[in-house]
Amino acid sequence: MKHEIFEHDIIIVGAGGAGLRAAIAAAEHAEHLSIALISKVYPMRSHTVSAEGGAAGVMRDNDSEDTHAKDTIFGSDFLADQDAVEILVREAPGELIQLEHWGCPWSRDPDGRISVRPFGGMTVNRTVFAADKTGFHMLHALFQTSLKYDAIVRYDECFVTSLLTDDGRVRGVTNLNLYTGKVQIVMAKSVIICTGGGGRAFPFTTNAAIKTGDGMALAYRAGVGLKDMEFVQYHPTGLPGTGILITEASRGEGGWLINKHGHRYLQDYGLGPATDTPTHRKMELGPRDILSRCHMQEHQKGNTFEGPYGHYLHLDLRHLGEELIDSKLPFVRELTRNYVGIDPVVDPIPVRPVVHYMMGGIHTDTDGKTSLEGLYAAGECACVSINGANRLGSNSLTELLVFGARAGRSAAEFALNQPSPLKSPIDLLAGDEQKRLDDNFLKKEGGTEKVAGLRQEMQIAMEDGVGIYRNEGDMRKTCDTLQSLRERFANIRIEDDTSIFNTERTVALELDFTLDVAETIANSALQRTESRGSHNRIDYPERDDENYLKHSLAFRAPGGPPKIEHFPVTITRWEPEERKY
Amino acid sequence: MEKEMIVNRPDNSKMYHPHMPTAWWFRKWSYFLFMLRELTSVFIAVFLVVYLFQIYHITQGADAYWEIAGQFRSGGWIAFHGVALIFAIYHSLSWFKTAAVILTPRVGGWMVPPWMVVALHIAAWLAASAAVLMLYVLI
Amino acid sequence: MKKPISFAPLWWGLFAGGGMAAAMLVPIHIALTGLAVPLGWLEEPLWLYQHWLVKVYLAGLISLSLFHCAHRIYHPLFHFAHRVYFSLPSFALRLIGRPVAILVYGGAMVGAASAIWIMTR
Amino acid sequence: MSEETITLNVTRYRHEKDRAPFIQSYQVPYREDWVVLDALNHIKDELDGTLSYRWSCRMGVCGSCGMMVNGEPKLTCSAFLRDYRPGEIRVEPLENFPVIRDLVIDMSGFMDKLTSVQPWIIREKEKPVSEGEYLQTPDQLDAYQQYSQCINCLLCYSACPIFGLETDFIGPAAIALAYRYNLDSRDEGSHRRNDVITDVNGVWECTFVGECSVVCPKHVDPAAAIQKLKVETVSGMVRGFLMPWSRK
Repeated sequence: MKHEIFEHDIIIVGAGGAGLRAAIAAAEHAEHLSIALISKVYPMRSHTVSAEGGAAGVMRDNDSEDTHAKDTIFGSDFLADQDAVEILVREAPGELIQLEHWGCPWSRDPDGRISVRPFGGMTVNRTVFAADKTGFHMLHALFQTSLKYDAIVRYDECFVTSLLTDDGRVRGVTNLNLYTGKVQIVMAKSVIICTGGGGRAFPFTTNAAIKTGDGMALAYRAGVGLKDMEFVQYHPTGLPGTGILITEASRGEGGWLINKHGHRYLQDYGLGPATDTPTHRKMELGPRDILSRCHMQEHQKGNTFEGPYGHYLHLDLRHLGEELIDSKLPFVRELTRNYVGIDPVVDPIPVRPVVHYMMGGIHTDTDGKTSLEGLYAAGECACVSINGANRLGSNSLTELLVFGARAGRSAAEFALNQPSPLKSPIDLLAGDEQKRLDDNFLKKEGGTEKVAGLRQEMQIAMEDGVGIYRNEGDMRKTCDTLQSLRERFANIRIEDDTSIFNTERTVALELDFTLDVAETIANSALQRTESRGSHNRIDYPERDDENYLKHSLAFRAPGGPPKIEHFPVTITRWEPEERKY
Repeated sequence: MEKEMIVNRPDNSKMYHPHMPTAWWFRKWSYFLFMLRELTSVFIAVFLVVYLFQIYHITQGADAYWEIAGQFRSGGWIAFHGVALIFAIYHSLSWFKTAAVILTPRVGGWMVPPWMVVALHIAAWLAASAAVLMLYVLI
Repeated sequence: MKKPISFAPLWWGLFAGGGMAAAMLVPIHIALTGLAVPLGWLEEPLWLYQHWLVKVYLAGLISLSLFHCAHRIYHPLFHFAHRVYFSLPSFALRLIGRPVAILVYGGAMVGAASAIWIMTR
Repeated sequence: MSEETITLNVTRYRHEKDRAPFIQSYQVPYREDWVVLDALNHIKDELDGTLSYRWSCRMGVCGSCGMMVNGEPKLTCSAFLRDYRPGEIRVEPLENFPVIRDLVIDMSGFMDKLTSVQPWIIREKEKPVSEGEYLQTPDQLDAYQQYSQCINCLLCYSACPIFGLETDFIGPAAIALAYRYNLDSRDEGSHRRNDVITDVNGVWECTFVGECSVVCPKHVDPAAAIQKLKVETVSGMVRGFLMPWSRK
């Protein structure tokens, strides 16, 4: 069977914020580069669209790069690489202004300057925003801007199933064209992975259905290490049941968290005093990891409400008034009206912590480069790392801009200096991949395992073992469960034998990827015998800088759980100290 | 020639291509109202041609007018004008509603709400109609 | 390459102007000329029609309104009816569209011209 | 708890198997807080894995899950079962589009139209990033903000009979987006965009049925954008005729 083979200079897998930013950066870096932008969904469906609060950057005279860096490093519980953070804070303002030049409708001050708002864990107002649809506006501005570059060629609704490697370097990708069900080969001199995180490994998450960790698994299978995977951020204010995100900006604008006794409980956990107006890094503006833990402790004390979807607390915006809510938080009002049937102007919003973000990801340097020659990564799927053990809200949108652009430029530079890839054995590879997809993921009526059932078991195991609080016993159990799910996965049942837009097949392929990611999370967590940032162990409640001021790196080991290695954190100017707010 | 920016497209021959059903404007009340709105123009056009015919005779002199005036007293013409009037009023109301979509005046920083734009149009309409009526009644 | 001049804005401008004129004034004229006068409630003020201001007013109202009607008959009614009832492919629609457009807008032009001719005699 | 159910009648079409679309019925559990998308996910996970449809964010912002629900274009992630009870629910692919499979429509034509209206900031001269942002007051932002809320869900195309009859019509969302950039105080490219949207297949095709604005889940008003563009074009033409020297 003949397979289509395409050739470009650069392939970008994933067309969300990071992918689009990388594509534009590559297109601007050098003329005549051909850039393939491959995504399993249309670009404007990417999950960047759901980000609400804003993007951090030093925009005002009362702020400084050092303060932004310090806040970020402090928030990361000193696990962030400080050279990467310095690059982030230095390049952030330029990127935010660049996006403004590309039409992003940032909210404005009366004098016409870009507005800034307070955000959790930050000492100064430095979060740039577009009402509370920041991600939506950023994604659409990036996508629409990308349309003007002829060099950017799109493969919409194509599912990348594997990286093609040869001779220690990446050669391209295999692509499942959803419209035909056929495998295509796309070859390039460099590949950038920008596929986002994998929150769908967990049952309650703000993440969209598409966030199944595909890109992380692609790199992992190609032998690249996944860094700091044990650090999974819970966002303290998701809607119970659906997990829909209620932005941190609602607290930045002055919202209160209250328990069932009407008490602003955060003051009981050293985050006080409880002032009426928001104070930086205090109370509701504490970092996400700490706020999520406070919620769980309130639950243990019996201070939470009980609902059909478990315990919840109240986020109270009523005192902010209708006018402020409509101008600064219109999406919060829209979401709560539609999905909970309450109006935040008159009712408190029920919230609980839900999985939101993966600090870990594909191990890259500050240019987005991985250990595999020609392979780059940026955005949530990558780990530079600027987030360390806990990400500060509004740093991720900035990260995807800064490091998306850097990865785009360095992948372009790399591609310029490479000869055209050889394609002789490639058609054979395509045949092999088609056979694998058809044999394992098409019409498997002999199989007995339901994909949805396995997925649910995985999600429950993850919540049980590597949730907000962790301990050795539960984590071991989760690791074992994941191992057995991996075995059972070989026996999945797929009824659909058609090739056009067969989503039963893609759903199974996604779970295949997510299982890999889940395994790295659980196994990385198991080996880190300390508590740091979002990784909180009941059996090791203290931070252990002596042994664990280190990144973990998970490598694939055939037939068994991942192999975990460690290497030191880069420290430039900020010596670790106790993290207290 | 512009470069193709999308590589993969679904195959036209492998898709199902639906057709608008003949009676699509019966499928939704809003579509039906739309078709009624467009139909008003037929009645208005016929009236205008008839009126022009009458005016032609009036300008030929009163005798010429009286010669043709009688036939408009027939039941058929009365019925037509009755229906035409209903359609014309529907045209006016729907037109003012659409005008409120296009005309969004601002007074200072305040946007005049659409219902007020419609109300102003209706007021103007009544005034204009009254003025024409005056010509018939008073003069 | 210079694009051929499009008349679409012209037709639409006349349509919109005529639509407003018709909305404001046609109902009362139907009510008076079509109903009140034939029913004997009022009389046609014949001598008024000799006044130049009235002539200008009527010529303007009738011609503009006719363009409005032409546009509405051409676009939706013709457009939809033909496409739907005879299932014509769009190239055929374009082909017959032109003569029909000439017929409809031409009709409006003839109407407008006769209105002006009648009023200026 | 007695297991209450609700019937979903879903359009199925697989090119390899079916000559034409047909309706398949599914019984799904009824839950007070379920949306149509939850019911579809229940079908896919528990009853019939072969059903295909697009979805992602399930919070009304990614724009993937537009379908016809009881004949109305809806985002299925915000169409609650409780609003259709006790009747049955008919779920069909968005109208006026070719169907790739089941509930998945072909939107590549829309993507071409979107590109054709040049939805990006066009400047005579770009300001370097080092010189900072373009100032834009809240009022200037307000002028176009409403038109920037489009999530490209295509409900408006599905509601537009003109697009159904004339598939080349650039259509509501793309024109509204072009208008959004025209209104942006930072932009200088409206003449380039207007060349496209006031040409054949542009605004003149629209006869103002107005349904696009009615069905928009984000309260964009594409119908207004199109009519205003018509008025602007006509007044621009009149101006050019009366004052030829003002023409570019």
